[in-house]
Amino acid sequence: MTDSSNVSDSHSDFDFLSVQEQDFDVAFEYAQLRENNSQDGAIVFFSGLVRDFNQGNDVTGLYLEHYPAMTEKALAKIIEEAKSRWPLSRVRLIHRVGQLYLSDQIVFVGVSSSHREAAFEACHFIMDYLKKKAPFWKKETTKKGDWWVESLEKDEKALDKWQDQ
Amino acid sequence: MTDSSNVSDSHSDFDFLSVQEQDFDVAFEYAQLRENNSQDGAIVFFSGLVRDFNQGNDVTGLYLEHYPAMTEKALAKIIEEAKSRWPLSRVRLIHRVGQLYLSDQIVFVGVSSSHREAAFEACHFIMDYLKKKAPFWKKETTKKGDWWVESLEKDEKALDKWQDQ
Amino acid sequence: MINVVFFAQLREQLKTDQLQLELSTPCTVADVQQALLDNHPQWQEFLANRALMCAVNQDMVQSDAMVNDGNEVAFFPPVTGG
Amino acid sequence: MINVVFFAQLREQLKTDQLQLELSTPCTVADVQQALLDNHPQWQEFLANRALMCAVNQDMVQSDAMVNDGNEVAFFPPVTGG
Repeated sequence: MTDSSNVSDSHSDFDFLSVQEQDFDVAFEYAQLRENNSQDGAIVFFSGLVRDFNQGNDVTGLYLEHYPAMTEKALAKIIEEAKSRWPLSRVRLIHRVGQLYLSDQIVFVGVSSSHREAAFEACHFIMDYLKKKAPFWKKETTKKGDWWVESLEKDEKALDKWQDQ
Repeated sequence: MTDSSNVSDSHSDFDFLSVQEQDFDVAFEYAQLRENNSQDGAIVFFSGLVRDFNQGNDVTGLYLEHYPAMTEKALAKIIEEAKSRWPLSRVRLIHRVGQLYLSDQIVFVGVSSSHREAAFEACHFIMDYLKKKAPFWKKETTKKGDWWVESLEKDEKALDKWQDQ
Repeated sequence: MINVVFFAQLREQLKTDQLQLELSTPCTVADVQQALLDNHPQWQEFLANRALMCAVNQDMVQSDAMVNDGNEVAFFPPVTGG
Repeated sequence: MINVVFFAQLREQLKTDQLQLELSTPCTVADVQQALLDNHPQWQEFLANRALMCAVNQDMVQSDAMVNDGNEVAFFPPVTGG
């Protein structure tokens, strides 16, 4: 299942958003942020990976459920909010769903801007909001059984730093 | 001229620091942060590029001078400080020197951590400190002539946010 | 007719991913929740959880949000993507 | 003997990248700066710039930092890398 698109008509043609089962290629994403782009001095990206230990469990894999009708809409809204707060030229966001294994890539957020500060803050903001506002749920496969990941209070608190801006 | 090394014995063998004329490959750097690393869930990187417009000038190229005896020492100190503040597993930092052209890559900072927040903050911190503490100077080639880039007060202020941590 | 959908562990707990509900509209998300509990009293311990999140027509809302005929109302646990 | 080095536009302004200075040590960076001005009064407008940064043996310091015989003292404009 792939569901990808340019984010919306009001945004740069260079924005890209995809919710997909297949893996992504960071080198390709980076090239897309850079190509024919001599105005931007700063690219920041975040990549999230399946790690082996989480919330006290030895993790062997991860199943990512989502709410298909809502996921893209929620992510587009987060990108739109980021672009209203910072001068971003390009935003690329990919989130995988379905069965993932140890060290697999889960999520990519890459942004380009003429300003370093804007690139760092916007990329961080998008990840913080995605963690609390986008309808994804992780079920971990561990050596003791399968568990739904608990949401963390620190992820809730991570949003506080963006409130007064 | 290449001058690269593992940062210091007290650090992870996975840390890497290089001051070099030649270009770098972000895909390779990303692979180094990820390889045999199932403990880290978060990778953040920053890439700085030569942009076409800076401080009111149409830029066509950039010459990067540095203080060879000091550069690596200053960068290693910044990485060490970042590792003392955040739980980072791996840090890779490359800064180019010499003649660069429009859209060329200038600097790469990539970090991996088990925590998203740590990865974002540490990468941002390293870039903010590098901007104010590492002995590099940019001379821009513009259509009106060659100019040394002025240091910016906002780069000075960018350090403030790390003072009370 | 209101379309109600459930996700993740809530879907597993209720053993239901989707159902239709006849309710006089407009009503609120809280009314939908109460109607579900009236029809399925055994869902009390799962559906009365204050940490649950809800969405109407794929926008996250609070429980006092309005629901109209034909809307899709979703209930799910706090999200854990990223 | 103290080794003094200059970088970037300061190097261009002074038309000098490096020189040796005989000074009784220990002294301070400010003493080194004063000795340079005594020897090269025409450097005043460039070297008396309060924005200049300095390093002793490749560590950035303030102008009251100590300098010992054999040290390398560097003067340069605010850095602009990254």
